Amino acid sequence: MTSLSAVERLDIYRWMYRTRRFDEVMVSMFKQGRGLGTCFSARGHEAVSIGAGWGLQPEDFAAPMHRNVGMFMLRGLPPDQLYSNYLGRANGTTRGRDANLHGNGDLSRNLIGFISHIPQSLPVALGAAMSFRYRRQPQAALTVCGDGGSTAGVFHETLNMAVLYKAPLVVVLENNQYAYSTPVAEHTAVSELHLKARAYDMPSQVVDGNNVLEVFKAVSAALAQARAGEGPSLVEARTMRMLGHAIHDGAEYVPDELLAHWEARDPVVRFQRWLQNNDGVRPDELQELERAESELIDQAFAAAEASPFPDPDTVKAGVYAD
Amino acid sequence: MTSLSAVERLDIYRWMYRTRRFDEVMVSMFKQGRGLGTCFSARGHEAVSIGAGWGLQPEDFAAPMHRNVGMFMLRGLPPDQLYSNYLGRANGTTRGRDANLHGNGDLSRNLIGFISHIPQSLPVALGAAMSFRYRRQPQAALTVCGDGGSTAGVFHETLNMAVLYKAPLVVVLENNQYAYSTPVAEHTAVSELHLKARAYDMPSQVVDGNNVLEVFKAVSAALAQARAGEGPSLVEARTMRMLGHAIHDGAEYVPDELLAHWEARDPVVRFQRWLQNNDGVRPDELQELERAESELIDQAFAAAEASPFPDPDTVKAGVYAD
Amino acid sequence: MPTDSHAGDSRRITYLEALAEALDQEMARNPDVLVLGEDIGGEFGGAFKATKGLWQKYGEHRVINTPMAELGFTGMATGMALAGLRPVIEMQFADFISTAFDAIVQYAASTHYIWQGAVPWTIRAPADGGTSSGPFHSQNPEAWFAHVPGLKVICPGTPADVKGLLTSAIRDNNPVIFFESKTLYRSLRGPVPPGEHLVPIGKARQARPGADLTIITYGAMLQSALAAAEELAGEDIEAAVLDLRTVKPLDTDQILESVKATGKALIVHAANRMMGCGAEVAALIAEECFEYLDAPVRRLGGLDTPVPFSPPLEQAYRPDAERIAAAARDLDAW
Amino acid sequence: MPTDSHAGDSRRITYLEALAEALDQEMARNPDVLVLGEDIGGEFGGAFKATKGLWQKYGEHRVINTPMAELGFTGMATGMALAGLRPVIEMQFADFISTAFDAIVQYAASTHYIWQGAVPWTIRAPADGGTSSGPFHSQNPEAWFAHVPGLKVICPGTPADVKGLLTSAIRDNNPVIFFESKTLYRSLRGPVPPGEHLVPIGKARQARPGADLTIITYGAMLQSALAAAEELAGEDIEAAVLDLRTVKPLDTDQILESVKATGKALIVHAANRMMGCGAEVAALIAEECFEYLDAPVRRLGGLDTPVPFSPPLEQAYRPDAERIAAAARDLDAW
Ligand SMILES: Cc1ncc(C[n+]2csc(CCOP(=O)(O)OP(=O)(O)O)c2C)c(N)n1
Ligand SMILES: Cc1ncc(C[n+]2csc(CCOP(=O)(O)OP(=O)(O)O)c2C)c(N)n1
Ligand SMILES: [Mg+2]
Ligand SMILES: [Mg+2]
Repeated sequence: MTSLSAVERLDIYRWMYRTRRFDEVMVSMFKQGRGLGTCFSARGHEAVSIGAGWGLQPEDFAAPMHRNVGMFMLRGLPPDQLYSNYLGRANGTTRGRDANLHGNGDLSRNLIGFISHIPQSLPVALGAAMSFRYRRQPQAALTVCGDGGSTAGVFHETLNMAVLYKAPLVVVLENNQYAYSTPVAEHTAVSELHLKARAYDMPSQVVDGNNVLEVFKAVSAALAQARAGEGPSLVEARTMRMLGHAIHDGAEYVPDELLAHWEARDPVVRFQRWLQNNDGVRPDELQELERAESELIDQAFAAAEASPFPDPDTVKAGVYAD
Repeated sequence: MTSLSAVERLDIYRWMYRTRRFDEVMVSMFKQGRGLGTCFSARGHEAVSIGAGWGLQPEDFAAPMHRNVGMFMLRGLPPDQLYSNYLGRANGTTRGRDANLHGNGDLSRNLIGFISHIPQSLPVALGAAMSFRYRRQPQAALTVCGDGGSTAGVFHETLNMAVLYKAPLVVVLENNQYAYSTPVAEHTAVSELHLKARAYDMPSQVVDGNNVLEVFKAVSAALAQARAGEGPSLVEARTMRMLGHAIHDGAEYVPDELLAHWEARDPVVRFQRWLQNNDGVRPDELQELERAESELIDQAFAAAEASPFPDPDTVKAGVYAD
Repeated sequence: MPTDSHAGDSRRITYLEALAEALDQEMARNPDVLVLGEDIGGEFGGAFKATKGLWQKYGEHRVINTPMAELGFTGMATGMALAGLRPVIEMQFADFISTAFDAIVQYAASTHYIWQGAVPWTIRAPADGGTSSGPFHSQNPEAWFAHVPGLKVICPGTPADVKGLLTSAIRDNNPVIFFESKTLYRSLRGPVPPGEHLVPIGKARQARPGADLTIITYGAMLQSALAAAEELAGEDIEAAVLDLRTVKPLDTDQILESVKATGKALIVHAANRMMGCGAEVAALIAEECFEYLDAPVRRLGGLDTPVPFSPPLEQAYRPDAERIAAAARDLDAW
Repeated sequence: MPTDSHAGDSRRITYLEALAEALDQEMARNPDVLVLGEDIGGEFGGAFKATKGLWQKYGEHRVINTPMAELGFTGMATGMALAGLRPVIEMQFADFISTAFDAIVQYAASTHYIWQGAVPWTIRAPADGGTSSGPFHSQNPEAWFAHVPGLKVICPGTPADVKGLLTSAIRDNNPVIFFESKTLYRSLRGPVPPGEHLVPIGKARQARPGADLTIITYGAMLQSALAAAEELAGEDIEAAVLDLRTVKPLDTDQILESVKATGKALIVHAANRMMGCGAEVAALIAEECFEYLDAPVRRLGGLDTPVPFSPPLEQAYRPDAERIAAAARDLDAW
């Protein structure tokens, strides 16, 4: 489960590249004024989304957040429907009801929707994990929480309960150095974020969030433990938000050196090099893969832009389940 | 500040005894049906309330909770007005508006009212501490939080902010083994409660909550540090809730051995013995003190019972400040 | 306190027994039903003993004791519900439901509209005052939730309804807030069918017919309204009493039908009148019954103050049969 | 978007500039005034830049950046306020005010009634939709708070009022929830007095006279109502527009006076109509103006759904000038 073949590794790269392209096209379209509302760039978070998501089984539950477009796609949400969601179209994942990656839940894919009230998905993912415990199914739930999200009280409540109930939950703490304009040191008192887990006797570790294999290894092991009934754990993945908080934010408050430091560790570029050096993947293979992915993404965006808006007469539909 | 004279020690005992008698009379009156609503016994918590309260200066802020009648009295609330509050009388500390120790705030005594929503006084006490920081006054705020209260999210938010802002706050974690019917091990995942502070790099320590001198020493030192600008800290005081959660609760769920263990460490009896053994306080002195305190308490209860109920025409008064 | 007799069966049990029976029967019927909350684990059975015996019968697997973390455990229940379970959450007191607010009004309420994720949980919230319990153990916070799309809000006023509506709530595929009147827990007995008993959500019940005016109410005030109507009958004033039972969705049909017939409406609830659910009912009547009204629409509710503790103050705060009768006389004389 | 001209001064600034000016002037005037919230520290100046420049001017002492912990920092502000400071809390979006619910509706709201502790804070909450921001960045949650004794709730609709009412809110000795319309932040300009400017809390303003009906509104819907009234004037329908400005306390005198004069009332707000503040206004009118009403009391408000993101859906959700005019015509023809 936690070892990968070369074929899988190349596939991982494909998904990382797809994620990167999805983001690049999204950002440039929003900058051109072709978006709707706002959007949150995932640039720099590809290794976390794909590395963590790669450890999931279809029966596991996943609760990604607003920068985990890679994990949403990996979970099966088609890029065109995702773009349609950004553009408020009827065929978007939320049928025009919510924006960007918000509300992208899909029970047929064991995918839990994200809402703005951060980190409300944390206890919900715990509940999904508890359903496995309840039904004695050997599965796990994974949720992503930002560094900023970890300052909210419900983080504490969730971790405490997860350990108390020995729930099969894995919390990926995506530490991207900032919560909006606020750097970690200004929102969190503890020296290392993963130490927060110690207040609940929850096992925790830190990984390089820009190294997809390291993320995969740690998260898939944590998931395996959870499925085996050994309880919850937390993986802090250190990475960097490479663009602003949302599309309108120029992030002038981020020091250039910090960005340069992380730019040199770009997760996509890094893994591409790794594949060449270690798996002997050839440049032309990579070029072909990248070309195909770019095309797929461009087509997805074009399809979304060509999709119709929802019919206003449907506005009241679906407030209640039957 | 953290050393005590023999006279002060005897005075500490007087307050502990007063607290004990207040509680005994309250419990027996409620059992006789002469109470109103419910009440929460402080039996066993005398050393925490008086030991922690003794370290406070008048200018400090205090935010005690529902079992800290000793601290409320030490802070200046007269026993008859407290009893009147239990009985819903017009001269009660809340003028009939709230019950038992709820709502006993008094800004003239830098005392912050307690509300049911536990532990809402925690961030409020932090704010009081922040007002000293804002005005550059060398004072501190002290708040008490139960073991149960420490599982609520706002505990996490408050401790994190207190450390971030280096606020002059002291949190006394009154670990009395139970939150209502739920023992600590069933509500909290971490092995030792004070370790929760480590998630915020907040200094913390454990004291014997039934040893008043130990509580005083730790809390007064913590307060002194806070006043000196050295930041917040947490003191876990281990004690035992000797009666049920509230008056109706027989606490059948508490094992007899646990009660026996703590009964042998009764904080009032223990300190009485200590005074005889170490300060040479004579039995007759103690008897006289106890007689006088019992009389004071009996008179306070009688005065409360003789006090009139509020005039219903005043029901709307005071919803808003002018 | 007067009793209710709308169910056809002669076995009379308390409001609290009726709700415990619904919980037990639904847990027996459907293994996906579970209960969770503070102090409900072990032998204790919760602050009001509504879950007493369930732990012994169904095990800790299905009776989950929680820490004091309302926001977290309500969110957890949402996750369980999304995964197809049917958690019944016990708030220790309805007053503490505000601590779980985000998980309810933001996450659970919006999920089906946004991504078609059904959240079939029920929150049982022991509400209501009149018992000298003070501002934080006496609240009736239904208006907050009735304003929120995606929720259903129930306030039963009789033992039969508490059983029948709790059963329906547990089987409903949406988040349901179920406000019990703890004032009625042990004080009100009534006939309750022993077997499976379902009362539809969103349907009011005419608790008493009457041609002169309509008293529209719910929860514990139903009993006060019935007492008032009884008294009025002795004065030849025939007040119809309509028990809403559910405040979201409102049974607009029955409200309008009754008021159109009587031409006069008096709305009564124990919650703060200001911006309370009664305002919506009054606004509905003002909009839809204009040509039928023979008098102003009147409302009685709690004062715009916290619920005070001391008996004389709380009596001044809370509507009662006497004040209902006085308002009805006034309307009748219009 | 139409502009407002009720202030006597000719300098025209935006709604956002007006509120930033009030903050700055109050901080300059009173050293006890401070601001706190997410991302307001340093040079950043907050999500909407309402606090931009304050950190440089007043220092980090008085401009406190907070973690994402609304419950904790609102409670903290309560403690500061009890100690005599006057914190102005910025919720990043009004939608997140539910996260701080307990600290507001339980602790801060009840404190003065129970133990005479005054809590002079103000929460600034950027509310409102109509901008394709989706269900969690478009809410108008004033009804929750208007139901709570001890709070004051303000919803200004013009630049002059946002300045004058924010100034009054900061000086008020009670917890005040100040719902700004972020829809108007940069889109609405109007005359605003440059110096000290106070608008009393709890007083409505007749924004337009008219004899045929009264449109009662607040917040961004004021502009839509004025646009509708302008259109109606061309059809010889003279609609008075009453801007409530404050929803708690309500200016009942002006509401009743205007409706008694026109005999017809249309209430409009962007928040969910169901159990919204308009229901209380309608209920008040139904109770107090019975003999004056020439038509049913009508309400327009948001649908009973989350605020949808996609423009055609949000347009269907939200009242606008056209729908206001249509409802007014209907009332006029009654
Ligand atoms: C309860 C709540 N308060 C405020 C916000 C506004 N907000 C959206 S994202 C964000 C920062 C989140 O930081 P982090 O959790 O580190 O995630 P990141 O954006 O860095 O990926 C804030 C403050 C929110 N969504 N929810
Ligand atoms: C938010 C909230 N939920 C539930 C309660 C009900 N309640 C009152 S006291 C209590 C237990 C408190 O335990 P702890 O904090 O350990 O204090 P103790 O009573 O043991 O002194 C509970 C659950 C409450 N007051 N507030
Ligand atoms: Mg971050
Ligand atoms: Mg305890």
